[in-house]
Order: sequence, then C-alpha cells, then structure tokens
Amino acid sequence: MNIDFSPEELAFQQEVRSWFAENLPAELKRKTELGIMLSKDELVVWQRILNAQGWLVTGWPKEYGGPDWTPTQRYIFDMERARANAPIGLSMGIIMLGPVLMAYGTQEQKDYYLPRIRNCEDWWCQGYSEPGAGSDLASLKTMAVSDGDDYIVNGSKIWTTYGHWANRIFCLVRTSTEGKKQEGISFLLIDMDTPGLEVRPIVSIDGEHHLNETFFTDVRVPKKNLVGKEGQGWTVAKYLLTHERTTIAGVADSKVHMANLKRMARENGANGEPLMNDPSLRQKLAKAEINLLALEYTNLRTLAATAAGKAPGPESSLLKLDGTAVQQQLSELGVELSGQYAWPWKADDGVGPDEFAATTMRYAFTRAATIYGGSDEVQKNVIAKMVLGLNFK
Amino acid sequence: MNIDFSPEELAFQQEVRSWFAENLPAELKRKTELGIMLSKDELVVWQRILNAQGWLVTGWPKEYGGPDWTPTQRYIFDMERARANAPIGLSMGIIMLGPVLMAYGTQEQKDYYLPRIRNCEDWWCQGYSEPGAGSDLASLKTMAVSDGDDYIVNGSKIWTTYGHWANRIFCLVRTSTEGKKQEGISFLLIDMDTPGLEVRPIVSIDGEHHLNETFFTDVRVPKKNLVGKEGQGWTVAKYLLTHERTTIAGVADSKVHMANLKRMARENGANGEPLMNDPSLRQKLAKAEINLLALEYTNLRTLAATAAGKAPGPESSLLKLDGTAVQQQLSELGVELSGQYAWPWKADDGVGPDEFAATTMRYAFTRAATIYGGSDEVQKNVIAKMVLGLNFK
Amino acid sequence: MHFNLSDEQKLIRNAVDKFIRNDYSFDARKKVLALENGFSPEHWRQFADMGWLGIPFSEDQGGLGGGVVDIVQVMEAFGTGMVLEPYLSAIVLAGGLIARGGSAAQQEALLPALIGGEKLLAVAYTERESRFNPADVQTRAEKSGDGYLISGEKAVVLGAPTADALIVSARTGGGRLDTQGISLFLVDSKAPGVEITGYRTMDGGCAGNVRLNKVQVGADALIGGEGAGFALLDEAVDHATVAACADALGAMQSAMRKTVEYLKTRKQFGVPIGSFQALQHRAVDLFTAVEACRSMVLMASLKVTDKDPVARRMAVSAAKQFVGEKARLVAQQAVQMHGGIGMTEELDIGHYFRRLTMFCAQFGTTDYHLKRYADLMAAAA
Amino acid sequence: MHFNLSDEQKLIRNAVDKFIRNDYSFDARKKVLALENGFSPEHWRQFADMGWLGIPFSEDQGGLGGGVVDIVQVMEAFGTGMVLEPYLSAIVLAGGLIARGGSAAQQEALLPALIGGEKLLAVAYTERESRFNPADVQTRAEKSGDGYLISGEKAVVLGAPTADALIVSARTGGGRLDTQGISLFLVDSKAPGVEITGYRTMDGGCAGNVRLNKVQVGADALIGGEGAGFALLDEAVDHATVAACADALGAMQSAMRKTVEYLKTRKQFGVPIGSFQALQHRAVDLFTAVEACRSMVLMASLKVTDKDPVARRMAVSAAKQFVGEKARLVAQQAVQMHGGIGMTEELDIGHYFRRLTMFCAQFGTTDYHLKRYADLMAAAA
Repeated sequence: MNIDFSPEELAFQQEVRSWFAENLPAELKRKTELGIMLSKDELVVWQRILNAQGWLVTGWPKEYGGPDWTPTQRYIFDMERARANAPIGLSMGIIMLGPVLMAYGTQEQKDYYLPRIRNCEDWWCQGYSEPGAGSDLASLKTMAVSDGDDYIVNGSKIWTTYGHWANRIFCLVRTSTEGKKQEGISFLLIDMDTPGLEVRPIVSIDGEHHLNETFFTDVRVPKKNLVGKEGQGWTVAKYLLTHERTTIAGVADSKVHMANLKRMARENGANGEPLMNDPSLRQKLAKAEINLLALEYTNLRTLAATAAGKAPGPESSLLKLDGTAVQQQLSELGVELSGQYAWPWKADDGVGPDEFAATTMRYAFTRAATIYGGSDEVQKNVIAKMVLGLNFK
Repeated sequence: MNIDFSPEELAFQQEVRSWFAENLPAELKRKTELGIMLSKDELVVWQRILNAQGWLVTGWPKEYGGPDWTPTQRYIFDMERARANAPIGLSMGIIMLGPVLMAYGTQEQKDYYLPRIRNCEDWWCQGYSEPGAGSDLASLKTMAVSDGDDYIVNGSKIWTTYGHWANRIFCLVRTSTEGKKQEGISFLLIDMDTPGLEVRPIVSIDGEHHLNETFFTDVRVPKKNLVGKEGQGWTVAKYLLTHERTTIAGVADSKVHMANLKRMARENGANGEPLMNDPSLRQKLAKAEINLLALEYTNLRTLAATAAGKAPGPESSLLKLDGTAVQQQLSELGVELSGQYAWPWKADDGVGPDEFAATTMRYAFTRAATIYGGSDEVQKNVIAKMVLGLNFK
Repeated sequence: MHFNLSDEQKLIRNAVDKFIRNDYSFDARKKVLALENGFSPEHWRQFADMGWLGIPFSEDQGGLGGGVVDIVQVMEAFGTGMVLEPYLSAIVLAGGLIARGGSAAQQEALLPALIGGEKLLAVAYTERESRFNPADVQTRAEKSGDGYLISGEKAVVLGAPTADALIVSARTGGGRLDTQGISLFLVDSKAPGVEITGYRTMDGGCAGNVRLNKVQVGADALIGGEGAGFALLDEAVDHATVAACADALGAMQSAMRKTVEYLKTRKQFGVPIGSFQALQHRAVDLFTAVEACRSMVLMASLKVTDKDPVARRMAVSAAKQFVGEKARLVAQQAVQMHGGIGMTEELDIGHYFRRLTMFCAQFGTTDYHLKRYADLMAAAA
Repeated sequence: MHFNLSDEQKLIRNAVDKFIRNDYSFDARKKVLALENGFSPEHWRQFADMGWLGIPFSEDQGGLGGGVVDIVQVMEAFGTGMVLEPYLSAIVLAGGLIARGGSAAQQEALLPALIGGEKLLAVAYTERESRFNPADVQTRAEKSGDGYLISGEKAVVLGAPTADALIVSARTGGGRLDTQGISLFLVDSKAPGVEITGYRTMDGGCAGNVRLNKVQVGADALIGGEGAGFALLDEAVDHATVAACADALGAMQSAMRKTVEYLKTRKQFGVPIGSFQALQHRAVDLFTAVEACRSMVLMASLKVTDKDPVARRMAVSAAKQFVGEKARLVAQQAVQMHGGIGMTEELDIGHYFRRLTMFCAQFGTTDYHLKRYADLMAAAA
C-alpha cells in the first residue's frame, strides 16, 4: 500500500497549482470563495482561459482535444482547481454530452459539436426530467413524432439547469409508445431558438434563477440530430451513469469549503472570543472534517481501483450518498457560524462579514444535492438491490 | 390551562411520598437505584407490602380490590414510586391479565384468579409470541384441539418473560385454521405444572435470564380456562392495546434515571474534575433531560385528555416510540459516564464505583425496548396508516 | 391540571385561523412579500381592529389582558400562514418589554399608539459580535446634561426598518459581558445621529443595522433603572422566544401536513410515493416531532412566567433547543420528500423551509440554548 | 498510489481467515468463552506456530518484520470471529511498546518469549479517574537504592489477569496531568506488593485492577528514559487504537452481512422482511457505514506511523471517533433488525453487539477522540 503520488504526479500537481495562481482572475476567485453565483459571461471567459491551456475538457481523449490524463491526474487537477477557489464550471456539454457524442454520435455530429463545446461556442442544457416523472425518469411523455426528415416534438421538460443561458438542449423524447417504456425513448439534440420552444424560469429556494421549465409546441427537429438509433435513448442516457466518476463525491470542493469554514471560525468572534474557542462549535467543525476525511479515503480507494483499470462498481452511488451528506453538513455549519447574519437575504455587501453573506443561500440550495441526479432514496434503492441483493419479486 | 395539581392531589402526593419513605426496604431501594436485577422473592415480598396498603393493583376498580384512583392519582403514584427508587414490579397478572379477566372472564374466573393475583399467590407469564411469528402475531401456530371438556395444546411460545418464575401462563392459541387468521385464535389460561409443559431458559444480551421458550406437548387444559368465547382471543388480546396507558412512556422511571445520571456526573471525576464540568458531556445530559421534558409534557397531555374522559387515540404508539427512545438514550449515557468501567461484565462489587456496575447491562437490555411490545417499525406502520392515512391497497 | 383553552382564547384562535384562511393564502402572501419590508399597512390595521395588537397588554394599558397562552395561539396560527408583519418584534418583544418594564408615563405615551396600530417599535440589542447573548453590549450611553449621549452599532435588528422608535441597550457601566451596567433607552428612529440600514430577511420579513452616533436622549428615555436593563431585556427575549417557538410549531405543522398530502397524491413508478415505507416512516418522524414540539410549546408557555429566572430560562432554552432541532428536521425533510418541486419558490414548502431556517437562528441557535440549559442545569445541582 | 496488499500480507490474511472459519466458529468460540479468562492456551500456541505473534516485531527481534497494515489484516480477521485471546493487549499494545521503546536488553529478555507464546504482557496505564488520558497518572515511583518503589492503583487493565508481567506507568515527577515526569516500568505480576483482581469484560475477554504496594523494581525495569514515558505510551496506545478499529471493522462487517442475510430469509406477514423498504434503507446505512470505516482504517494505518505526533494523533482520533460512531450504529441496528432473537446470547449478533460496545469505550470513547481531534485541529490553525 502506498498513499503517495509518484514524483511525476507531484510535478504535475505543482504545475497545475502554479498555473492557477497565475491565471485565475481575482474577482472569480473571490466570488467562488464566498459562494456567490457567477454570471454566464464570467464562466465563459474562464472556460476559454482553461481551454486555451488545453485544460477544459479534462475527461476527453486526446483525439477530441483532451489532455489525455490518467484518472489520478484528473483527480489532482480537480483538487488543485478547488484549492485555488476556481469555479467548477457548469459544463453539461463537457461532462454529459461530449462523452455521449464520442460513444454514440455520427462522425458529422462529432466534427461539428465537439469543437463548439470545447471553444464555448455552444452552451448545452439537459432535457431529461419531466413534471410528472421525477425519479421515475423512464415514464417521460414528451413525444417526437416522425414527419419526413424531421421529428415534431411536443411536451415539456423541467429542471433545465441554466436553460436560460443555453443555445442548445439534449433531450430524451418518446418516439414510440409500444413495448417497455424504456424502449420507446430516443436521444435528440435541439436548438433552443427553434420556433415553438419556450423557456420559463423557476426560481429556487435560494431565491436565484438556476432552473427552468422548457416547453415544446410543434418543435421541428431534423432527424440528423438523433444521437444513436431511434429507441436507443435510454441506453445512451444510462451510458453516462456507468461512466467513471471519480469526482462525484465533490471531495475537492468540500475540502476547500471546510478550510473556509475553519477560517471563518478563527477570524470571527462572539462575546470577545474567536468562534473556534467554543468547544461545541469546534467539535462540530471537527466532526465535519472527520466525515470528509472518510469520504476522501473512500474516494481514493475508488480512484486507485479505477487507475488500476477496474470497472466501476456501486461506488458512484455510495460516493454520491456520502458526498452530498458532507456537502449538506458543511453548508449547515456555514449557517451556524453566521449567527444572526444568517437572517439577511441577498443583502448588499457590508451588512455583516462578507463570508457570511451567502451561507444561507448556499445551505438552501445544497438541499438539492440529495434530490437531483438520483435522490438519496433512489441511491439507497439501487444499493439495496444491486449490492446487498435485497431484491424480491 | 393549568399545570398545577389540585390541593387534594397534592395531599395525596405527600401521603404517597411519606409512605414510600417509611416502607420501602433499603436493599430494594439500593438495587433499584443501581439497576441491579431483583429476585422473584424480593419482588413478592415487596408486592405484598404494597398490597397490604391497598396500593398494588392501582389500575383496578374498587370492586376487585383496587384503590379506585383517578388517572391523575395513578400518575402521581407512579411518579412517587419511581422517585422513591421502588421497583416497578413485573406484574403480567396485575397489568395484563387482571383487566382482561374483568372484561371477559367468567364470574368463577374472576372470583378465583383476581384475589390470587392481588395476594401474589399466582405469578403469571404471557404466552403470545412464537418463534416464527415475531411482529406478525396473528400468524401464531400453537394449536388447541378440542377433546371433550379439554383442549389438547401443542406448540411453543417464545419470549416468555419470567416464565421460570411463573406458576401460570395466559396464552393465545389457535382453535381453528378456518377463515381469517385472527378469527381462529382463543385466549387460554394454563397451569405451568401441567404435564407436557416445559420451560427452557433464553439468556439475554445482558447475560441475565429474563426470557424463556415454553413448549407444549399434548398439554391438557380444561375448557373452563378459556377466557371469552372460542375464537375471540384476538379481540381479547387487542382489548389491552386500546386500554388506557398513561404510563407506557415510562416517564417516572426515566426521570429517576436522569437524576441518577446527573448525580453520577457530579460525584465522579475524570482528570481531576467532576465529569459534569466537561461541556460536551454536560450538554449530552442536558439534551437527554430536554427530550425527557418533551416526553413528560406529551404524557401530561394524554393524561389530561384521559382524565377528561377522552378516548385514547394513537397516543400510546407515540408515547411508546418517544418513551423508548428516551430510555435508550439514558442507558447510553450511563455507559458513557462509566468510562472504562463499562468494560467489566457482571463483576463483583468494588471493581469500580458501584453506580457504574450495571450500566452496561442496562444499556444492552434496553435495546429490547424498541423490539418488544410492538417494535418501533410496527408502531411507525400503525401511525402512518391509522393517523396519517398513508394506507394504500 | 387541564390544558383546555378558555372560550376567549378559542375565539381569538378561530379569528386568526379565519384570517389566514381568507386573507393570507399563499398567493395573497406573495403580494405582501412584494411590498416594501414585507409589511402590509392594511393587514396591520386589520390586526388592530381585531384587537390582536392589544393581546399582551392589560386592560389598564388599553389592551385585552391576554396571557402567554393567548399570544401562543396567535403566533401558532400566524406560523401556519407565515405571516410577514412584525407582530413578534413590535408587539411581543418590544411591546411586552414596555408593558412589563416601562414607566407609567412611557406606557401611556407608547402603548395606545402601538395597540392602535399607529406606531411600531423594535428592540435593538444584538451587536456585530454579540451573537445571541443580550449581556454582550459595547454600545455606550454617557451622561450628558439631564440625559444621555448614545453611541454604538446594533446589528440585524428585527423590524428596525419599519419601527418608529427603538429600544436600545447600551452600557452605562460594567465591562463588555457584564449583566450589570446595561441600560435600555427609547430612541426615536428619526432622531439626529440614528442611521438605519434596512434589508429583507430570509423569511421575507425585514431587519436592519442601526448606527447610533452621539444620539441625545432625555432622562425620560430610560426604561427601568439605570444599569438594570439586563433583567428586563432577558425576560423580554425569553417571552419572544416562546412566541417564536409557537410560530415555528404552526409552520412545522403546516409543512408536515402538506408533505403528507403530497405523499398521498404524488405518483411515481405507478403508485403514490406515500406507499413507500421509507417515506411513511419518515412522515411519522415528522408527525411525532410536531407533537413533541406542541408539548414543548405548552410547557414553555406555562413556565415562562415563573418568578424564578433560572426556572424561566431553563424552560425557554429547553423549548428553543428542542423545537429548533425538530424545525430543522421538518424543514429539511419536507423539502426532501417533495423532491424537485420542494426546491422552488413556486411552492409554499420552500417558504416554510426558509421560515423554519430563520427560526433556528432566532433568539439563539439550538446549540446556544443547549449550552445555556446545560450550564444552568449544572449550576442548579 | 495503490492500496493493494503485498503477497505476504495476503498470505497472512488468508491464514487468519482460514483459522476463523475452521477453528473459531461461533460454537467453537463458546468453548473459549467458558475457559478461565476467555483464554485458550492451545489457540495461543497455534498463533505462535503460525508466526502471528511475531508480526509487529523486526526480524532482528525475532519477528516477521510486519507493519501496521499486516497487523490490521490480522485484527480485522480476528474481529470477524470475535477472537477472545489477548492479541491486542499483549502483542500490539505491550509488545509494540517494547519493540519501539525497550532497551536491547529488555527486548532480548521479553520478545522471544512473547513471540514464542510463552509469556504474556499487559500495559497498566489507566487509573480510577484517569478515564482515557494516559497523562493522568497518580501512581508514584520513588527512587530506592538502585531502583524504584512503585505505589498506586491501576484500573481496568486489559489482559491483566493473564499477564506474566505488566508495563506500569508511574510518576517520577510532575503534577497529576503533566505529560512530563511519567515513567514506564516493567513489573513482574508475581512481584511482592502486586495484587491483581481479575474479572471478565463485556466482550468475553478479561481485565483487572492492579494494586501496587511499594513494589520494588531495579533500574533495569525502566523502559525509555526516566520521566519520558508519555511519548512512548501515547504512541503505543495510538497504535493499539488503530488495531482496535480494524477489529471493530471486521466485527461490523460480519454483523452487517449476517443482518442482510437475515433480512433475506426471515419472513413476516408472508414476505421476507428484507422486502420492507425501511429495513432496506437501514441495511444500506449499515453497508455505507462499514465501507466508510474501511476507508478510515486504511487512512489510520497509513498515518499512524507519521513522525509528526500531531498528525499521528489527529489521524488516530479521527479514525476512532468515526469508527466508534458507526460501530454503535451497526451494533444497535443489527440487534434491532434481528428483533427478539438478536437480544439473546444464543445468536452471534448479541455478541457482536457487546464486542462493538466494548470497542466504543476502548482507548477513549467517541467523544474523547472528537475532543482530542478538535483541540488539535484548533491548535494547528
């Protein structure tokens, strides 16, 4: 057993660390550290800086412009990215659609879309969930009816994250109502400016506009925008779930969050003493740090297995469960540390210490972590059935 | 609203308190306070002292020798009993069988058995559970087959608490396998010395012998020992569940337990200071006391409703859930306070401070609180269906 | 012993319930949210007309002569509707303080206008690093002529932007954390040297930071004796804490009920999600939590008037600790069981979440009150 | 970075697993439980023959030269079988202390017999009110001629009744809680003035109280420098704590697996109880707890050898805190999900419960280690 990185990996870590120190704009760093939401423009500028360095599409193979890193390098990069307080990027195109196109796209689709994702010319959003479906994704109802060389799409999608920023959406649509419900689903690329497509904002519990509902009324989509075969949509979508995910636990960002919380506790006082001097608060911080340490080592175990070429198992469910629990615990601690400054809502700067300004919004929004991307309940069902064999018919 | 007892109730409280101070044997008090198991002889002696005062069968009406107290008086008595560190008594006959006989027994049964219970001539145990049944009580299999004036009983019962001390057992047996499984059940009184009846000990997780398995091989029981009609056993058994239960939460004993834990924390030290000086331990004790306070007021609400003649609702499930949670929390704290003295197992006196001697055994045995008498899971199913209406077919 | 409401208490409760049902639906509330400071003058007039603003005040003072139980009834009903108007800060906290500790002249000058809905008050006692400890006061009041000059900063004062006058705690003696040497002053919000920066709070109400720069007040501005303000303030905050717990109870009860309803109607995988046992048991956890909180609010409403300050503080801290812990559970699980829709502003669940989250940090966090209770418990031994 | 076992480590693990399977079934273990002190001389001889008693010792010392990872493999496997023999107290704790801090002469005198299974050691460091703090020492050692006279009482010393010699901590200087001034002495269990009161522990092992009444030892009984024993003792306890965590991991894993099996086979209401979602999700909680504990044992086994004592202490306390908390969860829920049968001595589940409960109070409770970690974390800032 050996926990150390190799000399080459350590050199890589140093290179990445220096690069972030020199290239991350100060304002982006400040906002990320305080948990303040970034604008689309800020993100695009930043992603183009990363892309110029060749470090945007870190999970893509060399032939599509990726850096061809090992899983360990990607892990190190993510740690350094978070450590630098650099934004994680909201990259549905990079993380979700890119790999799908590489695996299932036509040559034409790959040639056209992949460079546009890399260069941030396209901003993609995801159209999976529907109002009636929730965790039961396969029961989706948005219909795509064949009409010559096109499909006519009718229906609606919900929870389209940053759909109001996007110029394109990848959707799961129903092309058939025959057979098992999974079998009639297809994967379709749609331009957001197609007539009949409308985006309506959903304001979240943190008072911000991250989410949307997207309505399709006789939206005409060329059949060449189909990814994979008709009826293969479920397989295509599931491909991503079994895809290697060494960062799903969010360890890198949680470590930075933890460090920020400890700094808050040292630099802010109550009743004449630093908050850190309060034994119960100190022990709460310690408990969070210990939980995070356990998560980090589970993550390292998964990484070591992945690096050794082992197929990913149920780890992603486990990492997601424990990872989101840590995120929620940390965001609760942020509120706890803020004291009475938890009350002001989206107040201008200067109401209280800057680092307390966004803690409550972060807490509120982090409740989503155990709902989206497969809720806690769904993850537990998966582990119960797939891992523990508690599967009865 | 008014939380105060009336002047009459306060006078009653004083009377009971003085009586316990004068009449509780010192050795019984000591053992109860330390959580040490009592022998049957000790209990019988004590119950006879209570009976001589007319305070043993406190829930029974006057005609059967009860003191004819109001629910509030019974509550006060129970509080004082616990406060005096007097044993609660293991009175299956008093609490369980007595009320059943009063409601369903023949005159002959009442005349014969009730005085014998009151005078501690009989020690009853309960034969409900079976090895295969668990929470699914109605699936019991012990058969009673009619044979002239008798039944011939075959089968086995498990978890017969203090069955090895008992001379009689009241059982649910199957007299018919037709129709709904609840309908073929009858309630039968059996002498423990009947040929074919065998009791085998089950040692519990605390290393003590509280429980037994009871085997019936062609045990001949006169039909006059049937309580209620043949096939009415399920109704008879359920009668007790809807019976008023203002002490099911165990508030009185938990309050005394709490007081003992606080004394332990004041009188024992670590690293040169009383344990009570440790902020986290102090806060753990405080949290337990706060939980207990909530329980006490829920109990008082139930008591007030009962005293006002309102029919008992789902309170007993709620009181059992929260009451056992408090008992388990307190027993955990006992182990916590014991430090390294949690390790010795049934060690003789003098190994460490006396009050730590039985904390671990108590912790272990208190795990049963959420299993027996309707497990936590069963209580939650009941509330979900009966109270919240989460009942789907 | 009985826990029944009097006929008068029932009348009040029914009236407030009716108001919530008819005039404070979730959609109606959205309109109040959009108003400046989340405050509707019409509602406030309505409260005055109904007599609700006079509940905590004696008949001598022009009020209804209600007790804590009456206030708890109003607050619990307000909690179910997430009422935004500053009943808690202006009536229960500030008004209660004046009613218990103000001089006859002060009561005469303030209470009729407060009860009539013409004036609003707020209590400015927290400071930037005082957290929830009312004894941590750095704002100073120096003798100046017949009166005092007050200088300092108060942070996150509930209801400050709508208040016509503030009750300000300031040191006339003692060190930073001493309970002795704290005096309470009545300060006009528009007095020279008073600067209020207002903002909205997470539950939709308002609060503000108050800067006091050599604010001159007369000797008659002093509430209670000089240097003896802590006992009054501490008692007033304890009373307000019980009222806040009642509000939280109402909000929890509503969030719990709405969640159970959602479990019955929302279908996934072809069945109502309420048929899943894991969700059923969690719903039961919420139900038992709400019932236990009801017991704690009852307990605190009976004990907050205890003449022994230690008994009062322990009862209030026990209630706040317990209800705070359960409020967090209910808020989080109501959102979780609603899934995505629970994360939006469109549904009331997200607003209950924020109301309850705000409650958790009001008048002392759950941990603050656990520590307060534990320290008193250990000392009482 | 890799977390693979070496071939040698795999061999050891397989051998111990095989021993548990063949020679330490639940029924076989019952026979050991019935023996005096829960100790089987045959097993101990077998351990010696297999070389397991020599794992933590260098080849120079006559051992196998294994590291923490090797010990963790043995302990985890022992945990699955709830092995009663005093490997933890005699080999890991006492043996490890001698191997790291004993003089060449002491190692030569003690280790061959220890490795050969002929002698047993125990470390007597806790006192009646020291709880888990190895610096809290009131036992005193006074200079006497060439050697020392030791007087005092040691409480709940793991493995004391079976030990041939004890390593005793005693003050040669400093005040009650000082880390300076603590010395370690080797004391023969049969030396005049040594009185051991033995008893069984809740997991079936044994411990004892040790009274030392003017026990004379020579200068050569001193382990490490005079007054410098704390660092050695603290490190030895940290190593033993990691081993105890590994043992708990094995026990938790077994309890979890057996519970999942029970859920599959036990039927109620006509279906396997494992089809109830509430139990399924709780089983998942146990599974994720065990996996996370595996990560923590891995972490601690890599960091306990850190040269920086602060890094070592934090890693060990993090592991003990975390594994302790999860051990309690697994123990309680394994019993709960088994229902009545889980409450009996007849089934292994109750024994896992006691083993894990004992673990929670070993070498410092969960709270003790949370405090230790938190204080170091705050100081390290």
